[in-house]
Amino acid sequence: MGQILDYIKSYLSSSQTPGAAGNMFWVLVYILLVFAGLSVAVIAMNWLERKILAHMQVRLGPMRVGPHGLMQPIADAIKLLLKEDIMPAEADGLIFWVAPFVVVLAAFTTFVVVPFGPTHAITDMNIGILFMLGVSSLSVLGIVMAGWASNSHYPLIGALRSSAQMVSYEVAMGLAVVSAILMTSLNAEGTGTLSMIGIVQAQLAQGEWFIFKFFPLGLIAFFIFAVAMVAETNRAPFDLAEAESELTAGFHTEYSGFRWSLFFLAEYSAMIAVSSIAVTLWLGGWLRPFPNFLNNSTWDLVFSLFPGVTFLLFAAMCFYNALRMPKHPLFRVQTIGLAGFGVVLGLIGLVLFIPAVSVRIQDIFWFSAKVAGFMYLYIWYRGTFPRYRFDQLMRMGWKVLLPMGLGVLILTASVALLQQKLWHQ
Amino acid sequence: MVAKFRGTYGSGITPLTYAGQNYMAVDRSLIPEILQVLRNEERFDYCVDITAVHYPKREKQFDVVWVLYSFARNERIRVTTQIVDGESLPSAVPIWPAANWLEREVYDMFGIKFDGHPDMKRILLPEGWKGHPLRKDYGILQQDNEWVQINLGIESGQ
Amino acid sequence: MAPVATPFFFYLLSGIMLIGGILVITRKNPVHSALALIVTLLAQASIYLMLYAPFVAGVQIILYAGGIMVLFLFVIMLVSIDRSMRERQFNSQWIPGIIAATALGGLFMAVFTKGNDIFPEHALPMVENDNTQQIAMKLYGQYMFAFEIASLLLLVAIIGAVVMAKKRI
Amino acid sequence: MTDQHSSLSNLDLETPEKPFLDANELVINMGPQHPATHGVLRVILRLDGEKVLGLECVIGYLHRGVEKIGEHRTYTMFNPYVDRMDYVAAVSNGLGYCETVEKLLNVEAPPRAQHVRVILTELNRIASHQLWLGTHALDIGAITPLFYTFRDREEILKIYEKYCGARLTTHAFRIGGLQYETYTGFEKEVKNFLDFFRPKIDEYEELLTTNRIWVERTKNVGTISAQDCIALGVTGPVLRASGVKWDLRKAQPYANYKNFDFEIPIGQNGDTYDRYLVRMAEMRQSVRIIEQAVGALPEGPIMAKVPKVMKPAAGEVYHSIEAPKGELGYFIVSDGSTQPYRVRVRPPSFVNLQALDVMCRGQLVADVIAVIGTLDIVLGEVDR
Repeated sequence: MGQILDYIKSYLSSSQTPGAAGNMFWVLVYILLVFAGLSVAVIAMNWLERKILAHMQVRLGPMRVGPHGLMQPIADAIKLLLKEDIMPAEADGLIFWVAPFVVVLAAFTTFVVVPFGPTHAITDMNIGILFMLGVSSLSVLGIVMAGWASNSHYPLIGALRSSAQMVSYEVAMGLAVVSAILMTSLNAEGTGTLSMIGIVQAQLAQGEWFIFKFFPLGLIAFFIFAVAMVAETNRAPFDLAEAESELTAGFHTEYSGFRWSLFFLAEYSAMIAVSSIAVTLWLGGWLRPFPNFLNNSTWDLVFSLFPGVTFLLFAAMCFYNALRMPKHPLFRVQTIGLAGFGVVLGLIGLVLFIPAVSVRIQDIFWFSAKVAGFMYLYIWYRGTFPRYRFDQLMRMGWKVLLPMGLGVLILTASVALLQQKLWHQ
Repeated sequence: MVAKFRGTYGSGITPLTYAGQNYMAVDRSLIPEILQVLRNEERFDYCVDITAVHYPKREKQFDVVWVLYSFARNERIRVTTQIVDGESLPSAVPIWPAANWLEREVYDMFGIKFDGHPDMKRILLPEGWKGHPLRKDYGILQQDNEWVQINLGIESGQ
Repeated sequence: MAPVATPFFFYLLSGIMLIGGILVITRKNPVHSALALIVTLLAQASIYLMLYAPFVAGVQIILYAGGIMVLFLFVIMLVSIDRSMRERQFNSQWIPGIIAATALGGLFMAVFTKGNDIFPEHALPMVENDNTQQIAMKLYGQYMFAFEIASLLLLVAIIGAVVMAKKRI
Repeated sequence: MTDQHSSLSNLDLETPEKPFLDANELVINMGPQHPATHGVLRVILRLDGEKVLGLECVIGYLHRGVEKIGEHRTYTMFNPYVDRMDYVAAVSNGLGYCETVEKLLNVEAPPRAQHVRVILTELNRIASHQLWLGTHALDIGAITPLFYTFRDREEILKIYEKYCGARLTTHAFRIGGLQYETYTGFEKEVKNFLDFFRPKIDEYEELLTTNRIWVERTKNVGTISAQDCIALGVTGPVLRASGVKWDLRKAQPYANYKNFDFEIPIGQNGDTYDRYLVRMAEMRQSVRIIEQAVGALPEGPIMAKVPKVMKPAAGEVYHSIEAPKGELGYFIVSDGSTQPYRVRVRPPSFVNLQALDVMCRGQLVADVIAVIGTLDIVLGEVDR
């Protein structure tokens, strides 16, 4: 028992990620944690997207399963698991079977290097950002496989569209990423880094999020990435690959049940993954707001209260809505359920106030909060924008974003060079 | 206008009026020319409708009706002609492209053929259907049972 | 850090590569071949990782497995699969095949036996942590000219492709 | 009406452009079960890559033989059937039919009935345009307008429900006038609706009119010239968006539209964006008409003297009205009996759909969906 405690303690005091420290046990724990957290996040996103979109569209969204439809994603998951798994007779069996797993694997593997905190990552790779871009681009393969193996027109067109789209936008995305990486080399040694943790630490060292660096260059690069990442994940207004009015559902038209849910899972994890890249590169990753200006102990305390307060606010919302529930015997279970959920959230909030916990949880909280902001943007886009046409999408990628990315890259390099010159004088 | 036509074409044209609406009955032989003249000289540039009426008791069984409108004159005119069963009419598609589907529908519903139509086939009913439903001798409950049995695999559509 | 069961992973990945390579040439369906090639390329990327060359591995994944293979698949999907399925797989050119195989085998044997003279005794002292920086220094310092020449060549290829594909610009 | 519209259009429907690189033509089938064809329309597309070389519509999946039914029902009994053709603008259909039979009987509905008819028909025009806007935007990928328009359309349907008990296929009018007197508070509710609805049009426009993607998706898409429109018999907002200021409510006023002051909105380019603007402007004009009609609702009888058993004298009548989708005409032949000898409906959707081929030539597949949406067809009316 004491040994285990020591073991945990040794981990908690470690200044390295478990992967970098070569600690296989903690790597395993982290993989499980990330996997579970991601699944919960996808489930939560499912509910939130429906709810937020519904409220944007003057309707209520799911209301029946559980209070305010809170159990809806679970009901959906059960439905999908129990559904008949249909494979078209003319489909290419093996590829049809493998495709969703490829997509999910690609989407999940990227999280190996996502830094939720200075030590809260499965591992820290020397080529972190390259790894993320590379592996996430592998999901195209799964999509192409799915579209082709279905042996049907609409999935094939959807797959072709989505792969053409991903390949095109990857170029602009890469240029934007490179211009952010260039900024990491603005230190005394003049060497940058591709490591995800190193990038955030560079931002901490330079005392500035890269989005504000060389204003407006950082902002433009961020904008390019923000557009390209929506296109990369095939979401509105770039959701041509699954445009339901044109191609019914695109590459996953022929999928059903469990395998369809894998595509769903992969889509949302990919969204979270690219948002994590954006947060890491431009928005300071796990850093809390103003780590350099408001850095005395009072401010540390104030910011360490944020996670707990957020959860308490959620809890308060639950209680408020439980009070507003119809006072009817049929609603008693739901009201109690909602209040119970509020109690759980409140307890979590209280636990987060314990200093030892709050210090460790802070990084993860800020990172998740920033990613959540991106998730909200995704939903907002979907509620607002019509869909681009394919040629317009390509024109945008090649004729607008690519030259813009090149320009920003060259300008960033020049400005960085100038600064370095001044530095050495 | 009709008076002018009468002067040119003689007794082939009968002007008629009902409920304040003018229309003219035209002899079958004059139809191609009259339609052309109406379009080009009298500026009836909009072909509103083409349809037919079946009178099984008459010798000339069908009335074919063209409803025309002129944007320039803000005026409507109807041209009708009588034809016997099996006789065909010249297509109005070269004059008004709008006649395309309208003539196909007349063919579909009455079995009147239009010569020179680019694509004379059924429009609302499926290809291969027997009978023309808007003829008076086609019962309201009647259908092509054979077609239904072959193509839908059911005994009857009713 | 200590390498984990290096021989085991080396043989595993090599095995995957070999099986993938054989599948590439034996599958009748070109899409299956392409997918087998991707498996081979990914296994190769993993071997690069084992050699402490993460940058090369990353580039391998992005460029070969990601970009090029997707474009490749594109072309294949638009080719009539049915026809290629019916075509004969091998052209019965046994004699040239055997000659080529023997020559290649001989080459491998020669390298394997005399390799110690050709290659340096031990691996170059490359540290994983600044692998990327080292590549960058070499590429943009020592071999700058060659790098620029190569990029010019690619530019020519791109322009050529555009000219060929588009009749009027 | 200027002369330029009357010149012969030079439509060339037979020679498609030569495919680029001599690539094989791709023939794909869209529908009849396709989410963007607004029902059971089947379109066979000939494509070069994603470019449309030509297309053919296959219709008739919803054919119910309305014209045949008409020959076997009395004039009164046939009235509800016409609602089932253009089911999103059932009131307009009813108005056209009732007015045609009234012409045949030589009666005229009393002024109060005429006023109520105008109010309900214009409300119906708004409802029809709302449904068009929602589904059209949905096809182009904007999902939110659909819910906005359905929320507001609900208010119109509530008025219908209160007036005649039905929401969609209302059967609101009778030959010779109206069956029901307006309910208490009718005028107030209509006025309330107008006050409620006016800002809502701005809300729709806010979402779409200046939306960059919306403009890019609709500008210069499915363009059709005024000459082509006339040659193909296309009417309604599509014709007006091509720049022809023609509306049957003004050109040949029926009901009592000549008593009301309104404008005919027109476009210039005849593209999808102009058609969108024209329909938005038409909703505003409808609001204007309703406002005037509700303000001056006369007292009096609501039913003209019509015999219980209608036996119009033998003869034939063609009468048409401006339905939300274009010219809706009825051609009724009477042989002096209680049943019409022949009922012919001139459906605007059917004739407008003919223009799909012309409008889609040279566009991309995604535009076909936008064009089907902008034509605003209802398959119930196309197939009858």
